[in-house]
Amino acid sequence: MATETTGAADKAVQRAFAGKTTTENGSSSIHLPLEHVDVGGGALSATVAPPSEGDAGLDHDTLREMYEYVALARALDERMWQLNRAGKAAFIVSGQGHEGAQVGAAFALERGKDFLLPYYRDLAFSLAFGLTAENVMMAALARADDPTSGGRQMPGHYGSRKFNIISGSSPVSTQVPHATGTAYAAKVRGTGQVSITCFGEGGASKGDVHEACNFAGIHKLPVIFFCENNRYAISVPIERQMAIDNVADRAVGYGFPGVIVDGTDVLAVYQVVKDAADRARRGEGPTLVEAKLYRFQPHTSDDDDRAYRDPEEVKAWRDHDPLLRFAQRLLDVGAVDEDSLAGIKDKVRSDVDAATDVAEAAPLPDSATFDHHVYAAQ
Amino acid sequence: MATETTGAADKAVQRAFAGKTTTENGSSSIHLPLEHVDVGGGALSATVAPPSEGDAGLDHDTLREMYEYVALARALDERMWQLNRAGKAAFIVSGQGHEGAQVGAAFALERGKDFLLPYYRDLAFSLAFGLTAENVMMAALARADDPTSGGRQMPGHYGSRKFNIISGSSPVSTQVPHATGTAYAAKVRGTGQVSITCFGEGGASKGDVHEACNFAGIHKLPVIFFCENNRYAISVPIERQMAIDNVADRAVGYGFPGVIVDGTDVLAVYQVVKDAADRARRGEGPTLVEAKLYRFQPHTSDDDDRAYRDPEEVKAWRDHDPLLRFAQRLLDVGAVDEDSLAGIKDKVRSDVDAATDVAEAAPLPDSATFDHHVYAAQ
Amino acid sequence: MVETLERTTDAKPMNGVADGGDSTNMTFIEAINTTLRDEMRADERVVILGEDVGPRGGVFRVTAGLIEEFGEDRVIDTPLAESGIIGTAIGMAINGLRPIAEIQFMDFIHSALDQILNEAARLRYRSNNDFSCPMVIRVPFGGGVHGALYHSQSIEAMFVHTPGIKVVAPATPADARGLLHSAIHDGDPVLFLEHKKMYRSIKGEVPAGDYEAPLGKARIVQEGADVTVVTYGMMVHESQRAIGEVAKETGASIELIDLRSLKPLDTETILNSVKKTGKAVVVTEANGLCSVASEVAATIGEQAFAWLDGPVTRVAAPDVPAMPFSPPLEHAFMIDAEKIGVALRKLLDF
Amino acid sequence: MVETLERTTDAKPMNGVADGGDSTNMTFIEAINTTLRDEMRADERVVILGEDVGPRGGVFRVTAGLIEEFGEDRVIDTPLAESGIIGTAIGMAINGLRPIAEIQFMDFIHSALDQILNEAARLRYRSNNDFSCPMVIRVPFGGGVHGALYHSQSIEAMFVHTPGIKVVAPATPADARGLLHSAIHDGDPVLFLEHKKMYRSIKGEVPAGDYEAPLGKARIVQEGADVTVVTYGMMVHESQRAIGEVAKETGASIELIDLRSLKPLDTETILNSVKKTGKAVVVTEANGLCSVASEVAATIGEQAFAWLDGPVTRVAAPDVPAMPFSPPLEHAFMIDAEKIGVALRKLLDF
Ligand SMILES: Cc1ncc(C[n+]2csc(CCOP(=O)(O)OP(=O)(O)O)c2C)c(N)n1
Ligand SMILES: Cc1ncc(C[n+]2csc(CCOP(=O)(O)OP(=O)(O)O)c2C)c(N)n1
Ligand SMILES: [Mg+2]
Ligand SMILES: [Mg+2]
Repeated sequence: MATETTGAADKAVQRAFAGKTTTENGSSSIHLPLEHVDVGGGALSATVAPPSEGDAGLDHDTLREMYEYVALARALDERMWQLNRAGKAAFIVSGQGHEGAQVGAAFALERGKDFLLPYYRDLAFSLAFGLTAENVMMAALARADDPTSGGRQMPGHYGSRKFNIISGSSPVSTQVPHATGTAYAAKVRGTGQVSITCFGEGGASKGDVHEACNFAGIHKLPVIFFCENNRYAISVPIERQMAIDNVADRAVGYGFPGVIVDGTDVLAVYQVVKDAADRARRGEGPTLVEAKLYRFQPHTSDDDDRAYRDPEEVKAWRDHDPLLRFAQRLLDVGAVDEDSLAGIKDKVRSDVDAATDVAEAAPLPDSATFDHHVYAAQ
Repeated sequence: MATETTGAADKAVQRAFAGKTTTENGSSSIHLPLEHVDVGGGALSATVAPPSEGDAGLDHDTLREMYEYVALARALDERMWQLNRAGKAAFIVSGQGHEGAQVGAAFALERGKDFLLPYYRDLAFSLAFGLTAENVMMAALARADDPTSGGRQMPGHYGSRKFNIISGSSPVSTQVPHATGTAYAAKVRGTGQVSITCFGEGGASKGDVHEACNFAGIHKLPVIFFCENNRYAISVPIERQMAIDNVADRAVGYGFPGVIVDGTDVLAVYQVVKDAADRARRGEGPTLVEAKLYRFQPHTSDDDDRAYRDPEEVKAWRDHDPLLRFAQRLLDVGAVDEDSLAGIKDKVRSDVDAATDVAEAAPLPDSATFDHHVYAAQ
Repeated sequence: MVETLERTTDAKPMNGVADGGDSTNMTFIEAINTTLRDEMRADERVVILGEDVGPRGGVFRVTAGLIEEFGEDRVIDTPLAESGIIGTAIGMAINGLRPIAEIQFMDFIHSALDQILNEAARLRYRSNNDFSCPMVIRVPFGGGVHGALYHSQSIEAMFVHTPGIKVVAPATPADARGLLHSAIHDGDPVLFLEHKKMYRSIKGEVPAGDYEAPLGKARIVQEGADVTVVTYGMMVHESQRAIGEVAKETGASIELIDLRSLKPLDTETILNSVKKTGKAVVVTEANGLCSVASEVAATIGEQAFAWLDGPVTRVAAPDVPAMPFSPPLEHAFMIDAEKIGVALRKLLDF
Repeated sequence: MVETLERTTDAKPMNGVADGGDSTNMTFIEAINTTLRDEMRADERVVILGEDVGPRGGVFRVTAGLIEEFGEDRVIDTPLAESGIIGTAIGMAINGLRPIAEIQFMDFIHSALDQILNEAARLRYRSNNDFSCPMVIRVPFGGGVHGALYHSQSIEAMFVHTPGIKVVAPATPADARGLLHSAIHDGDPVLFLEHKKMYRSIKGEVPAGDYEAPLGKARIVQEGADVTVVTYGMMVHESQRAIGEVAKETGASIELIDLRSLKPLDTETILNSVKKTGKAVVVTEANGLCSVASEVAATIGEQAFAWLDGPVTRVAAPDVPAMPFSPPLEHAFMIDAEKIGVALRKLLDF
């Protein structure tokens, strides 16, 4: 429920925006999900990716594996909320709604070789890159053996040298130039690695994104800038974040392509990121991919989203839940039937249960270690 | 003379760039001046302004006044170099080559009302906004009564509350968000003021420009972002600064127009900035204007440009000297004849002589004042 | 050689002046929220900008209700861009507004340091007093709330180090109101630090009406004869707890100074106290190296040497990158009454 | 309570070890240039990035000749974007390179502080040692060259304040070589400060071959019995001048310590000296509040209290926004031998 304000409505937010109803004074609006993808009414320099069709050339095993990651991320996320509400997890940041885009992107990359520089919503991405449910629960409960940070970081700040997931901080978008750097090293060292870095449409407003894209464009680096545009930065709606409709329309300013894709269409994202990774590996440089999607939950467990968005809007987007859409697609192409789908759900649930049990039983860090690893050991 | 390097030539710099000869390995190049304006071979989202014609609707008095500012800026600049070489001025930053664009832009604004947020090359702009030759010389020689900073800033850092020239710092592009702020205040206070802020194409790489443009676009603020693209940031050529040809092509990413103009064509710049100011005053928001021009001198008196650019290139651009082009235009439209032109030159020279004399005779600051004005006086 | 900054001190009576007699008991956050509202009512030049300050009322809800009363032009939900927020606020200040910028957490202020330290703080000086930059930067800071490395930082020393900006850190609701009032009315940029753990946990009487606490004046929380504790922010409350215990245990008479203003620093009050007690413990929850505690300790050592009966002792966070998330690690890092008590006992025994 | 950081100190002999016997007399800038070249020859992972570091060889010409020898892939002229430079360097370090980033002037490092202090410095800790960020950030700093407010700054205190980054400031060509070698070989980010006034004015013998000066070890420039001067960078040379004059005039025996490494700080060497002399003057040309001088003074006051025969005295720049351009104002601001001498005489008389 956007708050009514007495201030003069800013005309800037009143521009035509397909699929958005604008109230009389322009300050209250509802962002509706769209069939395919909403690119607004403005000038468009980015490409709009087509919806995916069928199995996108992937075999059924792979499709099922992808689905399992989407489902696992969702189930872990839901469990973390439960643990939070039960007072067992101090803080939760939720990726619900983003999982499809993340898994689609992850499967387009060479996991084990390529680099992921995630942001806090990239639970599904991190799982697809190698973290296990148990790893994630250990992090959520800040256990000593949490392999992502030893309980040092807030939940959602995943990292793993083993899986090439670069540990990120909380200040948004600081990871974006890091990806330019890992890509530069990959290029001059000839490793063939692609780097992908994720950020929100809010994070896209930071100067670091500009500086990183510019540098990467000049050197045609093998990097993919992956914007998960969920239309809000905490409470700030996209109309207050930028005067344009599509973050991807900025790519032209750095000399590389921007692509807009429906972020609730797993296989469409897969295809777009696959193309971008191929381009990168061919030495043709970066791509800015913008996945349009929605966050189903409040920003974090500390947030109350009713202050800034209409529950009707959330409801409308839930009808485009990537988890449900992807399940339907798998049924459509015959990769699963209702039984095997139920089987996957059971497996996921038991994975989450097991992970929760292990993490709950695991010890907290030893307080004496709090000052370890500030500098390299001598 | 670009240095030959043994490193692999970066393919990124080899893209087609009209008017630029590229050597075999792509790392050495010469930037030639172009008839009208060079916008490269890439995608173009900005508008290209047409060359000016005739008097552009300005009366002859105004044209002569404009010419006088261009000539005065040039003469002051040359004198400052002399003072520097004579050991009388410790440091000089030169605006030679930029004067035409600056004076064209200044005359498109309401001087005395609008805000100028300059950078260090904006000598001509600052003169047209109200600073006198004497003011400038007092600053160059860091005299006590230098009205721009009391001898505190390095030369080239002009400021004046009286003339609405906001004092800038040396870190590049920090002034750009300030212009967004003065424009925001003008908008909500209803003052009708336009803000113009200047920066180089190197400065355009800073995150602050991105953040400022984005903010200004959202609120449709009355601000003009004026990029003086002289193809070098100290020694770094434009191909190492960005993968695109035109800074103005970034405007689309902020929801407002970008316009490219020949910065050696005084009246073309005048017209473009006039249009931008009109737009701003009508409440239609910002414009990003990119003036293509060239710096004739080394970056500063501490620089030696032979390390990074071909004297042939400098020579070629000198044939497009805005001072000479504008003089010719005035002759063409009959605003001056050879005699009156010589008269202007004499007046300018005697202004500069007088200013130099006054400044040389003026006292240095009293050392006891060095700690004044850190905070407001109680 | 180190300037004491006394010349910037307002000549107002020491613990704040209220005009109008009433007072109300409220939380720290309520004191800030109501003061913002009152100042915006009183002066239409005052505008607020920051992330989520609008309909959300700020992530801590410090600005709750303001956009409803003052509208979108004066309560501005900005894009996610801290350097842009401060840079824009500077321009606003130059052109006649009185911006109050919110940086959501002090941990996110780094990308705005160029605009704060090189621009806002240096504008008056570089223009030889032609321009100035009256603005307030409100920043939640401090630890102990499971904020981990990036929602717990206290980096006020960087601002104190830099000429041209003032820094305040109230420890009570009354001082929050008084110092915020003074900050908004000051001619220079003021960094206004709000300890996030205090927002709802600290309550107190707040005078109504125009209430000022002058910038640059410390507050003597309690008088004592044997040792002086100098601190600010949340550590005032932890120190009070420590003092209570140590006093009960040892019978020592302990003076407590709440700096309130970190810059200008009230050297006079500090030195007068230490000249009386002969001993000082300086407490900060920030990393210790080159900290406000270092500055206060060095100043005492330099200017009250002859009066000292023991080493000026610092209690500060170690050289570790802010507290980790996990509670045992956070506890090990965080300065608290217990750690302060240890230092106090040791110094009393010297 | 303030960590001394001793555990990060390399166990190398104190004043640097050369392997191979020869030495050459060269300027400060030559020492840096040749060391960069030697390190790049020895390890192809070493890359240089920054503004104008390519064909221009840097605005001071510290990187002259390197792009010719090592090519564009290893000597990278970056866009004008300091946060991007450091952010990119961090990614390079993570993926196996050893970046040496140049920030053209310390006055322009502010916009990179988020990447340096929140990212590079905290990566090892936040990842529980899974990742690290071995990189060097080279920065010309300091005043006295008519650089005015924005080409003269010394803001090293901000880095010393922040955990996870090391800070060195050599005062001689030999130490420039030795410390640069150690910085490049260190496992963590190191801020390498080059006083720009010293580039061509300071000459000295520099050992050839692999020469290391360990991070974290101060250098005793000259021994003395009556008072200790602790300083770093250009102020080592100004202090030497002051000491010469004061010694001649008063007959005092003065010890001079060049910190070389500001973090880790060699507390042991400082304390041993002060315990011997009983008096200390701590000199920095940076603004004094929360400065390295404050830290050293506070540490001495805390850990050598019983040995002190006079107040630990700081000589530091006042709370003024770096030196103005005009020579009389610059002179009034800048710390020099004369100002150091005044403090020395006063303390000797105490
Ligand atoms: C530099 C910085 N400023 C502010 C914050 C606080 N913050 C955390 S997430 C967030 C919103 C991010 O929005 P967006 O980038 O769109 O990503 P989303 O959360 O919507 O996925 C904000 C303001 C931060 N973490 N870092
Ligand atoms: C933040 C920052 N980094 C570096 C510098 C040093 N510097 C001064 S001017 C300049 C080049 C600017 O180039 P450009 O923006 O194209 O303007 P031009 O000088 O060509 O007019 C550089 C690198 C600076 N002043 N500020
Ligand atoms: Mg978002
Ligand atoms: Mg340029």
